Amino acid sequence: MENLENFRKDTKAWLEENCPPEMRKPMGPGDVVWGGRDCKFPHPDAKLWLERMGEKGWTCPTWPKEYGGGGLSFDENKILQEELMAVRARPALSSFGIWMLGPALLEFASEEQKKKYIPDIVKGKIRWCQGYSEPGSGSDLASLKTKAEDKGDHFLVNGQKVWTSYADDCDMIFTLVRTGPLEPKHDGISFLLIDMDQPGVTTKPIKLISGKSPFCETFFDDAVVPKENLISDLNKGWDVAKRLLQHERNMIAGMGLGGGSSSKKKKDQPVSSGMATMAKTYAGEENGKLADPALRQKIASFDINSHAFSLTLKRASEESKLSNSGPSPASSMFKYYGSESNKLRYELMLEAMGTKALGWEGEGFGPAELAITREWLRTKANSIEGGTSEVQLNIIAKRVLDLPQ
Amino acid sequence: MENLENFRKDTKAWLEENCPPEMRKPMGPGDVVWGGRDCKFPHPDAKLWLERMGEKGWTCPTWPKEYGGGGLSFDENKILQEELMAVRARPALSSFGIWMLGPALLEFASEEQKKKYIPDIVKGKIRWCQGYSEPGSGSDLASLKTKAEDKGDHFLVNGQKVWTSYADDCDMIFTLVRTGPLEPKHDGISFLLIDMDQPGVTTKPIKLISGKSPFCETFFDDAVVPKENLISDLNKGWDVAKRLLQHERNMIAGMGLGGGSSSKKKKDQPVSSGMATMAKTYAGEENGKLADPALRQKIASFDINSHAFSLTLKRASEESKLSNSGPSPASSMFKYYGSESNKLRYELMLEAMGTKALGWEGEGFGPAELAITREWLRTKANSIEGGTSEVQLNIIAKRVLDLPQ
Amino acid sequence: MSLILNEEQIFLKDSAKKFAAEKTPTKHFREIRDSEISNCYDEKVWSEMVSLGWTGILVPEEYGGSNFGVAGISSILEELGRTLTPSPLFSTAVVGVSLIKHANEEIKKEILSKVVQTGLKLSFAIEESNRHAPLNISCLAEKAGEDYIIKGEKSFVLDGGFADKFIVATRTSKNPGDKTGISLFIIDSDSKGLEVTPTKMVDSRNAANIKFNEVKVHSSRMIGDEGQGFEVIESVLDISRAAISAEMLGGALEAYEITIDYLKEREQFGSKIGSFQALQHRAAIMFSELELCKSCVVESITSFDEGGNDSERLASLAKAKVGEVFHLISNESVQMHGGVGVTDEYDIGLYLKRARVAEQIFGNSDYHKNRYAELTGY
Amino acid sequence: MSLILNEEQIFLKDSAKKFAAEKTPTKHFREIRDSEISNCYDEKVWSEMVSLGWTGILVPEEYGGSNFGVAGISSILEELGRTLTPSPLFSTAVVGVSLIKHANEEIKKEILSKVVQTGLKLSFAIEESNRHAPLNISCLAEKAGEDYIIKGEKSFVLDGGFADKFIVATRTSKNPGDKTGISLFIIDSDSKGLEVTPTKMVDSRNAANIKFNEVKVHSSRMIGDEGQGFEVIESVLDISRAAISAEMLGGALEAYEITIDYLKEREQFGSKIGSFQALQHRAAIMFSELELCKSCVVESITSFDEGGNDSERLASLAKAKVGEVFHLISNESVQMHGGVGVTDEYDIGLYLKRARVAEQIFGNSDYHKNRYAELTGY
Repeated sequence: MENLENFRKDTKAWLEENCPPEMRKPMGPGDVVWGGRDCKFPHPDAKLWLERMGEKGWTCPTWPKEYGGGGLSFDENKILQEELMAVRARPALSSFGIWMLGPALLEFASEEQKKKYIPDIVKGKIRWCQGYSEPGSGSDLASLKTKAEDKGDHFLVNGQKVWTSYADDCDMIFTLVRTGPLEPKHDGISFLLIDMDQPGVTTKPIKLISGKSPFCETFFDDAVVPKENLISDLNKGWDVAKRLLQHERNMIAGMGLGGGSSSKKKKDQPVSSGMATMAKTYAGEENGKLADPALRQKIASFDINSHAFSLTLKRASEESKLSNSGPSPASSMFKYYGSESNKLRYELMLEAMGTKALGWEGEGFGPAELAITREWLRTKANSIEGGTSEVQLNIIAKRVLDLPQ
Repeated sequence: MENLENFRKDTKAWLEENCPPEMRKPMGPGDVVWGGRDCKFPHPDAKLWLERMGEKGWTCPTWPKEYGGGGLSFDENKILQEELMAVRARPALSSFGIWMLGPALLEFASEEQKKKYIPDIVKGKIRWCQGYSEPGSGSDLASLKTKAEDKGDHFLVNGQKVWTSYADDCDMIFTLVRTGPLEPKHDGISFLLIDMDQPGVTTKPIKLISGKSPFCETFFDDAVVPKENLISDLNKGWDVAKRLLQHERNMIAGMGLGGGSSSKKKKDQPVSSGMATMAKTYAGEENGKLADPALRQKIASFDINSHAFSLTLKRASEESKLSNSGPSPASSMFKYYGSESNKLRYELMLEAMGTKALGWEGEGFGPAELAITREWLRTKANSIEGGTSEVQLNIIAKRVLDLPQ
Repeated sequence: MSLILNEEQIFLKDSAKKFAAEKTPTKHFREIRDSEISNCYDEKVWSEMVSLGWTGILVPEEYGGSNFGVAGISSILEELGRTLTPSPLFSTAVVGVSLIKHANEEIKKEILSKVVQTGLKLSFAIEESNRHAPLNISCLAEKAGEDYIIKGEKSFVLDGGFADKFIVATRTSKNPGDKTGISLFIIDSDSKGLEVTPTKMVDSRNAANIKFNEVKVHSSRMIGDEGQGFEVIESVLDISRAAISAEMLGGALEAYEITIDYLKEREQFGSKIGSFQALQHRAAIMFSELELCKSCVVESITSFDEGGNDSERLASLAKAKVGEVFHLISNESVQMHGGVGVTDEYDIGLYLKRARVAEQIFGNSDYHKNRYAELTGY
Repeated sequence: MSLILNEEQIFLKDSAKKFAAEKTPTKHFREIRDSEISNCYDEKVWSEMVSLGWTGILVPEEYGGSNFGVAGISSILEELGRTLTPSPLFSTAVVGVSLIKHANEEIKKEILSKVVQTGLKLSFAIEESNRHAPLNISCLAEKAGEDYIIKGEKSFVLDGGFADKFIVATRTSKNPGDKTGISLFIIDSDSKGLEVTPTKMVDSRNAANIKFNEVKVHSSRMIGDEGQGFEVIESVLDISRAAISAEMLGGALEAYEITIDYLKEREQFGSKIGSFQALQHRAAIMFSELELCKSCVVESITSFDEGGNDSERLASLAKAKVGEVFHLISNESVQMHGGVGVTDEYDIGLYLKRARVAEQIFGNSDYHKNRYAELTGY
């Protein structure tokens, strides 16, 4: 404990000295630092901040020091996060390398590969995107067809990926490719890192119903990939994929939590419901009650479920701490419920706002109103991306309920 | 048309003379005449009425005269029904023989069989029950196991049927039995008529969650059945069964129609909703509105759907008249929606009545209240009997939507 | 009430189906949407609709129309709804014409004949808040000699961005919420003081916000009697609700059929996804709900022409039911399409957008459930 | 608020689970139901509960109780709810004891010790209409010297048919609907003028209708101050709502588990019916909803013991949510059982019946949604 107190003191002091004033201001949407070879910094201080944090490995605080990580313990990291919060420091780096690839490399890559790739992730030198889904393989990811042909010292990759976020701005892509037979489909898949700075790789943005999106299609046309870019064994990529998908599911499940849930009652403070407050603005109130009784009932149902859901996430985390277990198949329930709940949240907002929620662009609507409309459309993808709701229900039935197949 | 007017005149006169006064009074629950060898008549006039109607064949007005039916045309029968209604005549006979077996015999039986069985159905001499389902075969009716062994001039039947209505009061049972192999399961089924007045046939009433019921289990233990009791060809009973099931489905679909639907607006009459009127009694009203806004909204939804559903039945019948087609696979939709709607009707009544709907028997509740509670429980079987809702949805998906299997 | 269309109505429906297939498939909607035309309708297509006589379907023969009735125009709208055909047909030929029919002889002669012959475009300015509330009218019309001076604002004015004439619901007496004291005026779109701000909706249609900066209108341009506008409004709204329900039914049917086709075609895990029982049951439920919608719509649209005395209630019933089902179908359709369902490339998302806008036109489902309950006496 | 039970609570839950398995499986419930005992509880089982100390769990140690808290007794009720154990435990040890705890020292000493030691049975007479309305009290208590004379009627008095003592909510001033003017009295079941009519409910439990024909009660038998009863009532009701939610959760979990087992075992069309995807998805949704219920219940029952300041809202949340889910599960369970599900022979229908009665105890789901919204300020 004494050590931890020292760590807190040191951290405080370091941040005081090294976190630039500009980096303590609230972030705008354009202020995210994604790293990469051609990294664009919104401000010179952002560059400084990334360099300093990267140097200490604090962009990835708990990763091993030998690969450039911070090497912090669980408790130390908790302190670091608290102190970062205390000075309202912006994240120095946002990166799919940190969120997705890094943990997979730490678990599955060779020593040489770890040395080569992880430090660059920590420092934000390379911007990564993920290439799993293909036009023909949505829920049935393992039916993927992008092919990597063995050409002696390299693979020749041909095929197409979809839903590759920010692919048009990325340096490298981590992909699942087929190196073996189509059947049994899980056995012929490999996990490959591909440099996108070559003529054989091209990207095309995907327009969504909500408008522009960070998603792209990525095409491989005789893309050349050195053999040493294979992670784990040949044809063993599905193990890596499963781990990554589970991780992704947990991330997305969290989305069901924001906004609409009624806040916890604080001593002597009135309780409130974000959704209801908003609804009152648009639908009016009578004697303190939301004027539209049908809408009021729906919001109460939503708030109750939303509260129950976040409570369940909390309970699951308390229980898993207690039993020291990793993510359970019940994470499918969180993915399912969280994304369905988020869709419902926006449907209710639309209902509350009436015609004010029907704008696309231009005059007549406030920016917040237009943003809600776009986000409403965006939420329709929540129950599809990272495994559809149907797939989650299948998983629950199979793995949790143990129903016959 | 002149003939029809004559027919109306004659019918009117005949009814005037032959329908006994007692038979023009409203019926109580014990007043149904089921016929049979030991037929119990609630009143001597009921016997007279059955004899007279049976003599004319008007218990089965459209069946051929040669088998004792009335031999009436579609239009003549319409007139007969109108005139029966006009004098408020009670049905002379209620019978599964009329509703189910008769039409099947007319379509599938031999000339000899028709002569033997149909006149007795018309006159109510034999009381029939149906024996399809077995404990092991619910939705999967064709997997039935009750076995009829060929013993030369007769079959020996062993096995068990469930859901045989009124079996303990019936004379004969029409059954599906296995006379061939278990696989392919549809090919080894025969349609057999079994006399229940023999030691090899016993029955046991089934108690439901709603209390006593007309349903029984019926056991066959070396029951003897003469060969001539086989209807249609050996192992061809499934064709008969399919026709009977379709018929049953249509009958049950109609149940979604009663009670709760709001009545049609008549000129200068206020419109009304039976459910809402009842709800007002129990939940109160404020300024003419049902006091509980959540309940009010639910009842409005129910009334709207209920109206739309009966309208759809009507539209389907208009359309089928137009195209001169028989019952379509869409009858599954009526069975599905009708039974689900009826369940919902009773759930809403329960909700409206609050604790008044929670009685089982004895003091503290009105007879109508107790009846609603029992009927609420009884409706739970609506979406199971005559093909579950799940089976109906399967049929719609397959036959109407033509989705891949 | 007939639940089956008559020959005339079937003919109109078939013509519209053919028209939509040839002239306005969803590609047509996309082209307009992605063009610089902010009006979201195509002049050429509009002219063709006019020359087919569609703008005159509710117009009595003496003014050059065919008087084919609400069921006629609604059947057309149902087919056009299938391909999301953008046009001022609903605003002009249903809402506008129905309003003008309550005006005096002179106005009818003038305006109805132009609607029939030249496709004069009408638009109804009624809403003032973010939800349908036909009684809550505070837009003021003050008498000044032979004129009225209109002050106030209107929003969600359908097709208001390019209308030739507006019919405006104003208050000439009493307070917002009162059934009397509402008067209707016809205003030219180039009137002085009229400030029209077109808005671009999520379904890429056009609606407008309108400001009346002391717009002067002659008292002869009033529809019906002063203060008696509400009765006209309610009867026109009911016709319009029935007609828009038909359009929504068309959209829902098309979205459903596109999805059923997709279920038959898309493979996952080595099978067509339409063979998965969970999707089959959801599809079968959609089928059932649509059957109910068809019945409600046909009953509602024929009730006006057959002089039924329950049209208000049937209109609310249809709008409530179809609104809910289009909502369900549009959500289910996108979900069943999976990833491609949320891309702009596929049509299915367009129905999702249209469903939500149409849902709000002249009262959403909850509004009409409430109204249905009121009209039924509870 | 802890979302995990502590060791003590887990111990109580485990004991109750064992008790229910050994002494009160559903067979026990059936035996009582089908016997001539109209009371619907078994004296011997009740004695055993008393000797296990369950009636004293909410009783402070000074009166012989264990003070193990709301979470403790609720955990027991959850397990007893699984086997539909009929007993006066809820009425006595939760509702009754919580009410008596607000009485004066003398009463507490007298009654609480008897509850703990001899299983004295208490029952709360509050409802007067067919739906929960704790403010609508018109049962009158008029002062007459040292006594009060009670006139009026009560209904749906849980376990009222065999209670030893009633706690009655009466009006001593003001009008029905007023928060003040309500007073609570303790009445012996053999009081003169007390007319108890037991009613037999659909779940085979006992409730009673009670008539007070000028029942005389001494003023010393009042709980708390005159006219201040409502605050006591609300706080006791919230504890009771949380506890009954736990019982309902137990019933829902058991019905769900019975059904999942049935899905794994029953064959149709040559496959286990649990392999049909449509049923799998519905089962997975039931699982998800039950996970949410578990969280609500544990939060609500621990909030009282941990001195949370949001207990009212959490109690309404739990009752609303669990009520809805038990409703869903009981319907789905019967349907998934098919034909046997509607026979009396199978247990599953018993849960359907219990679900509807429990739903109505101290406010159904809509009542609590409404209350939740009010407490949240909308």
